[in-house]
Amino acid sequence: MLRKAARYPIYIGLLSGCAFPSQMSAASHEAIMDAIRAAELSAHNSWVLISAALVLMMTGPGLALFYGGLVRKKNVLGTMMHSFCLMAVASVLWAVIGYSLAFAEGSPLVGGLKYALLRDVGMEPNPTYAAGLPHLTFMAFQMMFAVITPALISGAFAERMKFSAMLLFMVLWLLVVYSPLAHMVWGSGGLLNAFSGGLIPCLDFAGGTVVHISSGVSALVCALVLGKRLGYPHEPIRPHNLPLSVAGACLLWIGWFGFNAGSALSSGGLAASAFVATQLGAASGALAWMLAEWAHNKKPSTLGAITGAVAGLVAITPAAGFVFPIHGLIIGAAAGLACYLMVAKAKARWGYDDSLDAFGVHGVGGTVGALLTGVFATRAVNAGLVDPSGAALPLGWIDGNAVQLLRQLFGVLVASALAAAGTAILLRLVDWLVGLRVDPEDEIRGLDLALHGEEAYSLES
Amino acid sequence: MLRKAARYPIYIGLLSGCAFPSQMSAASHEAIMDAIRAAELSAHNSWVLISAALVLMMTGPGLALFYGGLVRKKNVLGTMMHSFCLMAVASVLWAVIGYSLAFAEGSPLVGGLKYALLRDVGMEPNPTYAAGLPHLTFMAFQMMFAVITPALISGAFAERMKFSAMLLFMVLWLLVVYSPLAHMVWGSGGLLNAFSGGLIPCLDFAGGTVVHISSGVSALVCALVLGKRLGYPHEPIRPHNLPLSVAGACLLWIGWFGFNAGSALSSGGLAASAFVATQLGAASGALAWMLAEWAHNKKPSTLGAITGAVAGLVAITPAAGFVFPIHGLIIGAAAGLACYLMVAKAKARWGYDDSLDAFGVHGVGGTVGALLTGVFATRAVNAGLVDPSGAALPLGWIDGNAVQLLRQLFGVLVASALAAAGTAILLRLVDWLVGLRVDPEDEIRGLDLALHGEEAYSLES
Amino acid sequence: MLRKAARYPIYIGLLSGCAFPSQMSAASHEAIMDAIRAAELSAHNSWVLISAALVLMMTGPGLALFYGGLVRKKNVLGTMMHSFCLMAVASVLWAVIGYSLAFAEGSPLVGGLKYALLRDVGMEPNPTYAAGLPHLTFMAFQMMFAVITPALISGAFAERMKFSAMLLFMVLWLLVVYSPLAHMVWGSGGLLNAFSGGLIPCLDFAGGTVVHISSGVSALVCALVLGKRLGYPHEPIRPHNLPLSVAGACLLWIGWFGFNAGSALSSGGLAASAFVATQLGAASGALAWMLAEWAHNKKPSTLGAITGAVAGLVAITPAAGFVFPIHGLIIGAAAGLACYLMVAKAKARWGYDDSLDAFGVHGVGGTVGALLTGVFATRAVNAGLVDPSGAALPLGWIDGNAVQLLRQLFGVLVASALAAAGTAILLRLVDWLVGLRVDPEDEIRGLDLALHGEEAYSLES
Amino acid sequence: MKKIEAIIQPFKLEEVKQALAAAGVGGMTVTEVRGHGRQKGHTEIYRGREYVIDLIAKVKVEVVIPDDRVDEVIDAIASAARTGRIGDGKIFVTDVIEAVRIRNNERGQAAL
Amino acid sequence: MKKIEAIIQPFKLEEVKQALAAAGVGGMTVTEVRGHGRQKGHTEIYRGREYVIDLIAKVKVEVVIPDDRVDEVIDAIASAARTGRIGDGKIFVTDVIEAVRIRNNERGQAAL
Amino acid sequence: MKKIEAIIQPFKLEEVKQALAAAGVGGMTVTEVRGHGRQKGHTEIYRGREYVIDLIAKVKVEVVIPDDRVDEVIDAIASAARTGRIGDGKIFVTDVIEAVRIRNNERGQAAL
Ligand SMILES: Nc1ncnc2c1ncn2[C@@H]1O[C@H](COP(=O)(O)OP(=O)(O)O)[C@@H](O)[C@H]1O
Ligand SMILES: Nc1ncnc2c1ncn2[C@@H]1O[C@H](COP(=O)(O)OP(=O)(O)O)[C@@H](O)[C@H]1O
Ligand SMILES: Nc1ncnc2c1ncn2[C@@H]1O[C@H](COP(=O)(O)OP(=O)(O)O)[C@@H](O)[C@H]1O
Repeated sequence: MLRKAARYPIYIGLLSGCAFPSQMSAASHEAIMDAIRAAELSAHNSWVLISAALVLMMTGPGLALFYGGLVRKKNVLGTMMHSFCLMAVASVLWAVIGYSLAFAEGSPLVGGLKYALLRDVGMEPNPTYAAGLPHLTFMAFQMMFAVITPALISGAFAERMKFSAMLLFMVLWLLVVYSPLAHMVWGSGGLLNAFSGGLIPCLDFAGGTVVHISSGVSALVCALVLGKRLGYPHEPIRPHNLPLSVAGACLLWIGWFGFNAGSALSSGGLAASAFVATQLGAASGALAWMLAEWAHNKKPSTLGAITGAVAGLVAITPAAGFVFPIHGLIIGAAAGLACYLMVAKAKARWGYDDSLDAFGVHGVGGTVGALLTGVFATRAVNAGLVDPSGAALPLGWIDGNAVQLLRQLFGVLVASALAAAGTAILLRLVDWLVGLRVDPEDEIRGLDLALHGEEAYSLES
Repeated sequence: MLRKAARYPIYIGLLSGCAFPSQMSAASHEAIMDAIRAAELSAHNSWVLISAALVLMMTGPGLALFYGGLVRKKNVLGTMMHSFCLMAVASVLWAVIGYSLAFAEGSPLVGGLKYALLRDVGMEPNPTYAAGLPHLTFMAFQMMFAVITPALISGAFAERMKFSAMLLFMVLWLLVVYSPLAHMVWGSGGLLNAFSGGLIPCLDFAGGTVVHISSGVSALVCALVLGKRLGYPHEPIRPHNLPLSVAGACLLWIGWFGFNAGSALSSGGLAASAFVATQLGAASGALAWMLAEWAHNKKPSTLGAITGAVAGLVAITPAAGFVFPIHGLIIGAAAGLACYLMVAKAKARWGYDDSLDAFGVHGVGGTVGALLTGVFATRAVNAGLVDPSGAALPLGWIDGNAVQLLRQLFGVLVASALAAAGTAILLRLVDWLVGLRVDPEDEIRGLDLALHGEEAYSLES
Repeated sequence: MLRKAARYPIYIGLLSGCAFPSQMSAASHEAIMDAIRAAELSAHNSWVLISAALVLMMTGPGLALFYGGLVRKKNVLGTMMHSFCLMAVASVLWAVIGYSLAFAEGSPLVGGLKYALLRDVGMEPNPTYAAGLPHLTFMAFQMMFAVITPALISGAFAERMKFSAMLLFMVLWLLVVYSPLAHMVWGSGGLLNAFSGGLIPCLDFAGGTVVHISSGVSALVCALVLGKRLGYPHEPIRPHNLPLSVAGACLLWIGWFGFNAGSALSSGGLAASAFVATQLGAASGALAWMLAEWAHNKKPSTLGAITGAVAGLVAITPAAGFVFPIHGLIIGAAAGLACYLMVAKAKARWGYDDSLDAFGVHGVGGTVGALLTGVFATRAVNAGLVDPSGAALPLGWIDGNAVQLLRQLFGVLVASALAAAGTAILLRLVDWLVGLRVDPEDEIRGLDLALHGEEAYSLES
Repeated sequence: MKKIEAIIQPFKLEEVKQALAAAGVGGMTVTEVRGHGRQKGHTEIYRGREYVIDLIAKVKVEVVIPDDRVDEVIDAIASAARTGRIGDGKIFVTDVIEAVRIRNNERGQAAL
Repeated sequence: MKKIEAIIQPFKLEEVKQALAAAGVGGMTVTEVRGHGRQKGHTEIYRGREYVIDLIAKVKVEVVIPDDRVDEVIDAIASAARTGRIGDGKIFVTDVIEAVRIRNNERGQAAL
Repeated sequence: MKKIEAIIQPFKLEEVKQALAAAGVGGMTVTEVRGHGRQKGHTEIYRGREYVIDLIAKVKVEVVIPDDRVDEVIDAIASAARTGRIGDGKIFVTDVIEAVRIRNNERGQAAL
């Protein structure tokens, strides 16, 4: 504290430099403009910093509780460790190299090494990405996305993967799948970047493809490669602590405001619009799943309601800053239904063991969201895509740009293909290096004891 | 991301339009003022958006954990589902029609249909309500209030109400009780709106009447109409998981900063003042309850301390932006004591079964707060009420305006009457339509299994 | 709501006073500057208010869950009550007198009484401390530090201290140790205040000495004076609910962004830089502990990972706003290792019973952080320390100012000495007044029943 | 001495305790158990996957009593625990050879 | 009547239940217990402090059956629960003097 | 063989375990139970409502041993568990007809 002098580095000097002239000079006008820009930056920065914190909260405690409550008692710490360790590992990796691979200038497929070790990533804005924010803020916000995406995958192989294999796989996955994909969709000059002359311009406001499709599809591959848990599906494998999962789902919901409304990278009207769309997507996703379940099983379950909310949130993610908020109701409901059918009906038929339905919710919900973004995106909400004359271009089908739906589909396919291929190869590699699965005996004892030497609960008096 | 062009829709054009004239023209001055207003809006919006997220966090996970921990193990999911489903249902209802009924122009008793389906609710400010915020932000902030208010009621009928009846009742209650009351107190032209020429000008900064008295009184009616839980009061009905309740109470406390300081609808000094008043109200409420219990029972309980904090928070709600923060100590302590006496002494004598003391805490605390607002409100803190000449009018008794106390009482009575009558009628209706209470057998098995087909914990190894 | 007129108390009048002159007058220029300052203030205030809320969230639910999960089932409520009651007690004490003793003008050792009962602490900035924030906001932010610091200590005497003794001790400790130390380091004219002409200028960005060394050293004294828990160390005393502790650690992590980045007292680039340093400190602390443990015990534990993250956060606290964010990796890793060695190796040898390792983590981590701040602090990040000509002075060793390391050591020693002596004397006093430890019988039954008359869990069906 | 072991519905515990107190039985030990007999169990569905939960929560009440009180105590428990529906539970009786009060080493019936 | 009390590994419960059902045993009571015999336990380390956890989670299955079915039921349980490794558990048999079905007061073997 | 069933105070479990180990008893099974005897229970107050909690947390220790070790084992447990105050608990002894080691089907005393 008492860093007074450091607090307003930009404008205080400028302001105090003006000698209150009776005629405002050009210099003074510039000084005023700089002061305003500094105020504006502080306002946006306040929102994006808290948004970054919210996105980290999604992983821990959000996802850690959500996933932790869904596994059996003997695996709860092993499961929470996936999320927690990724908070540590992905952050370090992102600062060291990941951010650079995603956002430094490079090819249409991957970034460069310019920002490795946060070189040149400082308090000044990076005009390429977020001209109104400190570069460090943009980097930090993106860091939190690089944390949660692999953590989402971990739901697929919960209760059976080696800890060492998990760590190694995730480090490789972030380098080989995530950073390139983030570059393609959001990086300057990226293949799919609608706002930067990408070959196939896709709309992805906050990470439908980069985060959810990539994690969902990778999750499916993990589930297939690792195989089923012992005893699945004939033995009862029930959630051990649903109240924790409800708490986790709520924190995911709250944190998602940072994810989506924070992706406006500013705190004006666009953030507000994305915020409301997010809320309505979550709400209608929860209701859709609950009602579907009520109709099918006679009982609306708590697990269904919270899963539906997450499905709705996933689907609204790519759309949040492009669509009228009220359309969040449609997008959320569609995702709630589609994910319900996948998780509760199709999965059972196909028989793979995606422990916590990372594919069923993030893969399917992300795809629904990406496609419906192509339908509902409108320049009335986001006039960010302009022609050379500066006029806003139409975005989605309701804007008269039906072809966008195809582009969105293409984006889904590229992301899926990269995620599937990358995951499959990396899993083979990791299997060869350290082995993917724990011993059957360890699986029976539970990961908490076998891998971490701990028990989650010691409730005896 | 990369929605650069969309990010500063208002001011960037304006700023770059100025050609740095040596003499500042009127147009350029206007441009500067617009730029400043945009910066100011972004600053406020950042605060109110995060406040909205905090208020939602009060319901989930806050209230879900607080209430969920207090019931028996067999009802924890059924109880958490009340809060969680209201996050979904009330949000959708609010966007579809509720917001309009509360805030669109209408009569002194209820709003109109203008804003149904969020028509005309966009990124531009609505000058009537929050000239410095996107209209969507104001709507979203209010949405979170419409979520938590019915969720608070659910404490009264926990462990025995049908899920279908709960949903139906809450939808009707939001339309028939909540939206009209919000309109009367906060809506333009509302009957009790001190700032908009209401017939009986009441002071309610953040929802003492609209949220707490309405939910508290409705809760009492619910408890009376539904009757006692089987076995109450002779069988032990203890909280099943107090650590969850402590966590929930803490999250309520944190979220309440959004509730109260966010109600400044701006991030200047008034928000700071309301923030501190909130903290001191919570703190002294907790201490008052704890000390009263310590004196009476020889032991200060955890449940008492957290309940006292909530009581203090409830009471400071209507006062937060009108009183000197230090007076929060008096208001919180008064509420802590009054609620303690009601919950621990009077209730036992009267014998109704308000499962989680929604009336004892929110009804009583809200009334204490509404009245003490009439005592302590002062224009030295909030100069928002002005006479035609623009001079600030005195607010409460300490300002020399003793009659305000009577007006506050009137507000309490109107809110109570509307809540009581509305709830009583709606419960009869819902009872007739789907029945209010679960079968005794289901009540014995517990709502989790009977209504939702789940068990909260499956802790066997 | 509808406190429109009150919302922009400062600038609206000013702006509307300008008659759009074709030549901008000095008055008009001033009006513009005031308007910009108001916008800037709102932006910073938005960030510091939410930061204050985040810091409170660290204590509850953060620390309450973290500590609560680590004790035995019979003591969980007693442990959570420490944190929760300090949220209440320290807040009231701070408003009544503590803030004044720390921040009102006084001697180099302690402040005065000017701000007692929040007199003169209002919406206007206090130019001495945070010229860009409402004085109430600065006070509130500092209040949350006064809440968490004693709560951290409580980990040392968990499971055996009387509740009354705890309360009495903490009230005295805040007055005798905390407020004076805060004054010395951050108060105007304080002995160690680098930015205010302190005799021995120390660098402590967000509370390495004031919060962590003071609480850590006091914790050690508490552990020594109170003696070991019955049965320690030969009986198994295991954490009863590690998932709660993981959730608590995550909330500590998230809240720490408010602690460190909020300590910029503004929302510009410095906040962003401190934010990223915090994240990297936490991440590398977690990894360092985990890897050390993996190497020593063959298994990386969940408890180790979360403890390491906290150690990293502690160490980055004094450094956050002075060092390049990437150096957070080094500082966090050093703390993770040092704390691991203390807690897992040295402590067992020395045999004191610091129940939850408040000293091992906060005392050791705080010392590591304070010293490394002397190494890595650089004016390239924080140019707040200036010579009379206004040129930024070098800060740490890498800036060419190696002597700072000695000053930091001196700061550590002063803080340690004050904490140790103050705690030792106060504990004797409290022991004499009410007795420090519960009866052995009560210790065996557990504090929850013995002191609070409650049981945490009642999980029987 | 005999040990009466009654497996009852959890919500009947309060009534059984009162019946035992009324019958003057001073000591008892209660354990949370799960069981099934004629009672079918129920179905739980988690994300579409159905689990038949056939072990249902029950409470086991154990009382050790002098031989001559067996019938009386069985009757007290049974009538307090009875609802007449499947799931009411069972009572088993076994022989106890010796009883010791740890506090003072009293033996036999005096220890009960 | 006899009571068969089997202490088994928790993950074998499902198989034992099926074996009992196959053997036509209608009722059973299951309790979470902890125990040790030949099995050593394991070490847990919390912040450097080692705890030897020698009581390991087990499940106790109790079935009361007519005298003539004892061997058959023991075999059913034992073969379902066996892995051949230390920790598989034990079976104990005791005498039951009387059984009562609470629902309708049936007694003896008819109550099983 | 005999089964010794001791209901003790939870915080005495560690000492009883050590006493049994010292007495060379190799196997034991432990269950969390609640009970009351002479011990009164305590009052808990939740928001002004008083509940008398008369079932107090105890631990049940079961060991099956050869007939000739009964007295010795009772003594070992009783002296380890004794504080001399109400609530110390009880020990009950019953007959065990047969014991089986599931792992290798050993029977009788050899299985203990
Ligand atoms: N043969 C048995 N052996 C052990 N426990 C039994 C046996 N039969 C029933 N039980 C226990 O008694 C409980 C109630 O039995 P149930 O068959 O449901 O009662 P009822 O036959 O009166 O309807 C079961 O849940 C189980 O715990
Ligand atoms: N003498 C005994 N008395 C009571 N329970 C026993 C005894 N011996 C073993 N047990 C129970 O049986 C379980 C399995 O015993 P263990 O010795 O591990 O099996 P095994 O000898 O087949 O390897 C133990 O955990 C304990 O609960
Ligand atoms: N007659 C009994 N039948 C079954 N269990 C009993 C009986 N008497 C006591 N117990 C068990 O023993 C425990 C200790 O008994 P208690 O009467 O408190 O001991 P003491 O008589 O030595 O003070 C009780 O909590 C209960 O679990």
